Amino acid sequence: MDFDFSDDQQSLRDAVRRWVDKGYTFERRRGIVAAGGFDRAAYGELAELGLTALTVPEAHDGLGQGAIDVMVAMEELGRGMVLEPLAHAFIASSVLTQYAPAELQAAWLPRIASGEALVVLAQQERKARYALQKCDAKAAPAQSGYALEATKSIVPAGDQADAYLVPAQLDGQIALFLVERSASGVSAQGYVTQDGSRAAEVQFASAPATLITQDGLTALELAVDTGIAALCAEAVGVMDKAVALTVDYMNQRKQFGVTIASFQALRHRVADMKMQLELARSMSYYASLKLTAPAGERRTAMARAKVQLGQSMRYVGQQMVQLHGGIGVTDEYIGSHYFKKLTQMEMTFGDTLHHLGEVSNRMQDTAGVFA
Amino acid sequence: MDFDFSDDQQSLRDAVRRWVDKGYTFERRRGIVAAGGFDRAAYGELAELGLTALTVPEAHDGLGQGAIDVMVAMEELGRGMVLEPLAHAFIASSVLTQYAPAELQAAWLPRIASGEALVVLAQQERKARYALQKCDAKAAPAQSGYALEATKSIVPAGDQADAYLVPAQLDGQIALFLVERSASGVSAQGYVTQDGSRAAEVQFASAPATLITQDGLTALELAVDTGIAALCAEAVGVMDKAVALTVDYMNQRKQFGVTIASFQALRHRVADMKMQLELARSMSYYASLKLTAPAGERRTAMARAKVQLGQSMRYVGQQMVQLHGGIGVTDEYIGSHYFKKLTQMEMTFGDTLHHLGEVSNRMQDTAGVFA
Amino acid sequence: MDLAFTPEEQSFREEVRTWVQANLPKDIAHKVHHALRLTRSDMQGWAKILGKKGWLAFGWPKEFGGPGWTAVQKHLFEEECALAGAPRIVPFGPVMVAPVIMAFGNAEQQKRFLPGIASGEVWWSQGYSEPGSGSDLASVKTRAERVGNKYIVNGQKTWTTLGQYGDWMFNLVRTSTEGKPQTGISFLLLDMKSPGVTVRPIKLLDGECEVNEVFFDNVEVPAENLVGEENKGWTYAKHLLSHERTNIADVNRSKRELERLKRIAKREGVWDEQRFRDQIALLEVDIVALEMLVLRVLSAEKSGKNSLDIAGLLKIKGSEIQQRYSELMMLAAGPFALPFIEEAMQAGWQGDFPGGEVANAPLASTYFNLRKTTIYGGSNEVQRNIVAQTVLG
Amino acid sequence: MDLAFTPEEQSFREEVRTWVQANLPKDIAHKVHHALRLTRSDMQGWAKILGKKGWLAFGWPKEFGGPGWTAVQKHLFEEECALAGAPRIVPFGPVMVAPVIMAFGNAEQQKRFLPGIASGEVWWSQGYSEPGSGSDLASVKTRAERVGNKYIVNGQKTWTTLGQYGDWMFNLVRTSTEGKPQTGISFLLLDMKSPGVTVRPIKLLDGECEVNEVFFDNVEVPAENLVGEENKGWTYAKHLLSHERTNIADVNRSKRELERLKRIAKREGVWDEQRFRDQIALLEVDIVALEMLVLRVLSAEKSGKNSLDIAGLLKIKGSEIQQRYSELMMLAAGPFALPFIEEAMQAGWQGDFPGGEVANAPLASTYFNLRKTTIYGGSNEVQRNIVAQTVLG
Repeated sequence: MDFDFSDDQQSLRDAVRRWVDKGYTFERRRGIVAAGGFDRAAYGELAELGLTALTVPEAHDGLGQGAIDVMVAMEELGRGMVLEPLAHAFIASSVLTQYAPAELQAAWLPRIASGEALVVLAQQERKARYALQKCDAKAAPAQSGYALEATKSIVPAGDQADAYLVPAQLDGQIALFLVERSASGVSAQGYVTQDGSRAAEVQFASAPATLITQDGLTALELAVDTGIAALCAEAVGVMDKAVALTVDYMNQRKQFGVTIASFQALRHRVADMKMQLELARSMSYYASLKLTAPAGERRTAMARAKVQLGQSMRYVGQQMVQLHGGIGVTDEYIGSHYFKKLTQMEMTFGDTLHHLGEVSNRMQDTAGVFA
Repeated sequence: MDFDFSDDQQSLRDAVRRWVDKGYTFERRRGIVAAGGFDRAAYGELAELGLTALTVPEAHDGLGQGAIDVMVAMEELGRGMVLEPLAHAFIASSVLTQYAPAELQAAWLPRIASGEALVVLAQQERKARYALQKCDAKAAPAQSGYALEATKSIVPAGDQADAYLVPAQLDGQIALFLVERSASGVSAQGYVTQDGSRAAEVQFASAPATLITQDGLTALELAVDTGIAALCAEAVGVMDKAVALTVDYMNQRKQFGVTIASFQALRHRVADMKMQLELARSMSYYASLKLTAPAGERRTAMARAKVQLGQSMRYVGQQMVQLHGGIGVTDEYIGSHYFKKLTQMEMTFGDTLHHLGEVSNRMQDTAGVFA
Repeated sequence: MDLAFTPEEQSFREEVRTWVQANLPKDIAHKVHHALRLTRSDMQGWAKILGKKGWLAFGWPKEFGGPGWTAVQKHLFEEECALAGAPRIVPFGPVMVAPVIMAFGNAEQQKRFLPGIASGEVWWSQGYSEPGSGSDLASVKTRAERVGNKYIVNGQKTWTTLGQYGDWMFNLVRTSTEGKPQTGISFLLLDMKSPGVTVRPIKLLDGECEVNEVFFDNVEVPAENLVGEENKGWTYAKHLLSHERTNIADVNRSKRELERLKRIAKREGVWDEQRFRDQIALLEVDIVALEMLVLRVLSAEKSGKNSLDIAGLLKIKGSEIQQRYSELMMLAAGPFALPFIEEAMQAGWQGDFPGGEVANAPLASTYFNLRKTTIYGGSNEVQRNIVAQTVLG
Repeated sequence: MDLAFTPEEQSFREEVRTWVQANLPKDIAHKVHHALRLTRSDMQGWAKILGKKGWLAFGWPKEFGGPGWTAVQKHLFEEECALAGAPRIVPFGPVMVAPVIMAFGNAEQQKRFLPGIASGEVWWSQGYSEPGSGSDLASVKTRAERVGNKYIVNGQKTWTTLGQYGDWMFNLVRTSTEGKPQTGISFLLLDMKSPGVTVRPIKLLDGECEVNEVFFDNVEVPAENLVGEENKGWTYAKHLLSHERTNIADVNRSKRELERLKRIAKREGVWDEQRFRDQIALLEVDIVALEMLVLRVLSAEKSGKNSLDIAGLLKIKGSEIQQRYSELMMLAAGPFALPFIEEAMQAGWQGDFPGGEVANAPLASTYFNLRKTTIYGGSNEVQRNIVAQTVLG
């Protein structure tokens, strides 16, 4: 039982933080949002930092690191509200490594590691909401491989990505496929989302698809759980910064002749924000540490983590705005962007009520970190 | 649309408040609790005040008043945490008036009005929790009337009452019966409950019973709704006093050289208590005003009211204790008794989650006071 | 005690309903019912329709050209407008400055300004808050220096709602720095087309420009535009704030939005999920409780028997409910509330909204926008201070 | 980073578990698992068993006869005791006064007092709070006047937990009224059998007498019972309070009670009701999050690399969780939590409990009793002040 970071992890954190502070300023970010919410150059810089390679096996030109390294990196990206969907590199790497045939791994993992290929999970369907087992997409055997009929929504950087991981029905069960964006029959319509990042509606009309695994639901669950752990870490970074901004503002803003940090009712609100932040950080550790547990235990852990994170994100985000007063609802002020980011994250990979249902359904007689 | 009280109602309020302040002091109440939680003499005094006769029709020696008069009386009794279950007089009077055959009305209503007969609802069964339609009690035709087999729990003043209103299965549906405590086969085991009032387990072994109505579930719903409206009003009285006690204490107790009423974090808590009190008072009015509405509308209104009251009672009770600190958890201090009273009331006639379920199941497209 | 409105009140409601149905433009109601963005001409158009009928000044006494309605009539009028999908009446003219002019302005000012307010022709803005002066209004710094028969105004106002459309503006300005901060404030009416006035819209987190900064650089204001006495403006300001709180609970609008929430929940498939539905049920209880609270206040005003000093409670609960319904709407749509497509929040957009349901387009923006409700009009923290003061002393 | 305990830590846990299973009297564990009332001999009996093993002083360093365990070992020991149903160790001796005597007492005092504490033979009470001095400890008024080689003590302490069983008592007393309130306080050890000591049990809202008032009427205390220097007691008091917060989160006990809550929910038929079950699920998340927070503190203590100054958070969240599980237990039983039958809270009662389930007897009393947890040990309001201070300055 040890929650210290290794020296390497500390170096990783320092490197990412430096890049965020100097290389991904709020001004640059604002420019990226205005230009559509995704910047391939910035994604390239993440690759240069080694982040896209972090969890790719060394055999495929990756760094072969684990969930804690991901956590460290995502926390720091969260502090800067980095828009580029790095989490999907971890998702693709873990799914391909664990489920894809060797030749598919060899074809894609090195390119994911180098940042050359951005592969994203394209899973959301209109009727599914947060249920992974609801899937209308259909695959059928075709000349070489499979042909896919599907409409997937809110696909991160969906019109910028190079390929998609796509769940679809095959022989009465969900299988998982890889589809290239450049393939015939693929069309993507991009837009900006509430937090300023990019997403797209992606249509697959008889699109040629490569089978990753017929055990698609299991792979999809791993994909989403990898995403949840990364999101939890990212959220901790976002909240850490949100609390710091609030503290700074309260110690500077004066009303009635004193700083608003002197009002006890507001001070207690800040204490509660700190509580939510530290509970969230604890559950982010928990999520990353449980990512390698057996599937059932892992799924329970992710649901618990997302319930805590969801509550924390909502409280911290709303209170940050409230404690700032008018300035907190302006576009000009950075704080409102942290609030929007937290709002969107609560609704990503299943919201709080969804995961509460998961926890509720999965409850056992005993419970605790080790149960 | 008018929420003013009539002069008669104001006089009623004054009379009951006078009696509570002078005739039902905390010391007297403490004595009644120690002696078992019910005092027939005190019940007689309620009768002398005309309260037991309040809703009994004039034709049966009652005062023929309505729900608002009941509300006024119950608010005042709540302020003094009066233990004697007056609400059951209103329950019995409304059920008998609306459902009982004429001769049964003539036999019981005058005695209820005079306070001579205490008739209580004996409805709770072990497996039913708050569901009115769950009923294992059984009735069968007997020589004169019916014979009843039942075990009813937590019957208010159950070993002191003169008769019970008892739901039981008859011919595949719930019917409602009147059973006298002195009848053969009736045995009651009394005890004190958490709020200091008296209750009993009542066994009916082939007990002779008089049929009130075969439409027992409908009558039972009216009984419980009458109880809910009375309870809401009583709770407003309890909370009104609880807030006043807290305010007094905070303006007197000093810590760090100042009264604790000067701490902003605590002041905001008091503002929230006041909020809960006024929302509760509003919904108590609503409950009493809707008691004569058609059954469906009435049931929805009572569920809504109980959800608000339940939330308010919990918040006001818990905060009262917390804002008092140590003294708030002592038996000696009156405040802790208000807290216990509020706790028990939340679990009477269905708790907050139960009624939330009712509201949830009954939702329509539009909602509001008049919908 | 009686829950029902009187027959007179009910027929009044019928009259309003019939008239609103006949006169509220359908396209405007459509925008309101779908939380689409309203233009200046939507808002002013409806104001002028009301003005023509004499109902824009619905809260005014007869002597000043208002209908002289009772508190209940005003409530019923506002409820019918809200449920029909009428835009909120922009309050700065008819609801805020007009009562001050009636109470403290001279006959000349009343004659000059009130007709334009009542007709909806003249758009008024509010000049209260300043960058350093939000909850602490008495600390206003914008200076007005008397030079001859003019005031020379320098300084800055902010959070001026819809100020980009303003013709006139009422301002709290500092005319003296002696004594307590409250004593040196004056109440000045200012033509926004005067030289030296600059309006800079502030983009809010939902992408809209709903508020503004207004800068004054040696703006000349004729002394005849001073309301009441110099340095007594604080008194008038408080009078205004007490009027600002009329209908602050906004329960009628919340009732309408609860209906919309239920439609969204059905469309998005969460109406039948107990876990989500319970959240709606809790909100429904909140709204009914708030409505009862509002009705109690109306009844007290009507009879004059009991005074109910609970404006703070109405503000707190009303704003929390607004935030909650917008949050639940967004959560109901979930992923499909995430695309931010500005054009999709305009009426008549013909594009493909992700998932195919364009009605989801404004949900997140509305949620973001309504965070303001616990901040403006006296933040909920200030309201709790006030409530605590009345309870604890 | 690693979630697993080391093999050494795991075998330590096994050792503790085996020993506790073999040595914890079954009747005592039964009472704890069912929240039945514990007698003095239950509590002291278990203390003496631990004392014999050398584990009552489980937090002490080896030099004073403790086992010299690491923070993780202490945690594991407490977890195993809690899960097995051991009574809470009464902390006033081994956890509170002993560290003060070790740090600030002289060799004579250490030799005289520590063995009786470690063995469980001597029952200690706490004399901190006074009627006018709860959250504001520095305002203590109980006077100790030095007369020759004695102190004459006059005054009153209150909220003295289990003081009715006390042999000795440690006290904050005022030995000077000069300077700041903090500077005139001394730390005095007092034999409760001294003439002039009166203990009056205070009945609490759940009907039990768990705390006491203690009155001092010219009580003579030998000067040798002064710990450290006169007027420096405030420093020692703060040292003690920092120890009081060890295990303040009480998460092990909450894990045990969560299991009990689930059993109650199943028995009462609400386990399969989604609406109720969700409440348990929320609590389960809270408990896991709190446990992770505790483990983070342990890890930081272990490595010494990161200090985690979050005692206040542990106290706030831990106490809120205790209140919540007891509330849910009571709500699960609903009507059948309402009978107040004192005898039914004693082990071995043979009467008929309403509804037939005697395990419901203590549920409401426990809920009432645990309201204290957000008040004592530094109220949660004081804790929030402290947390805010560390965050905001």
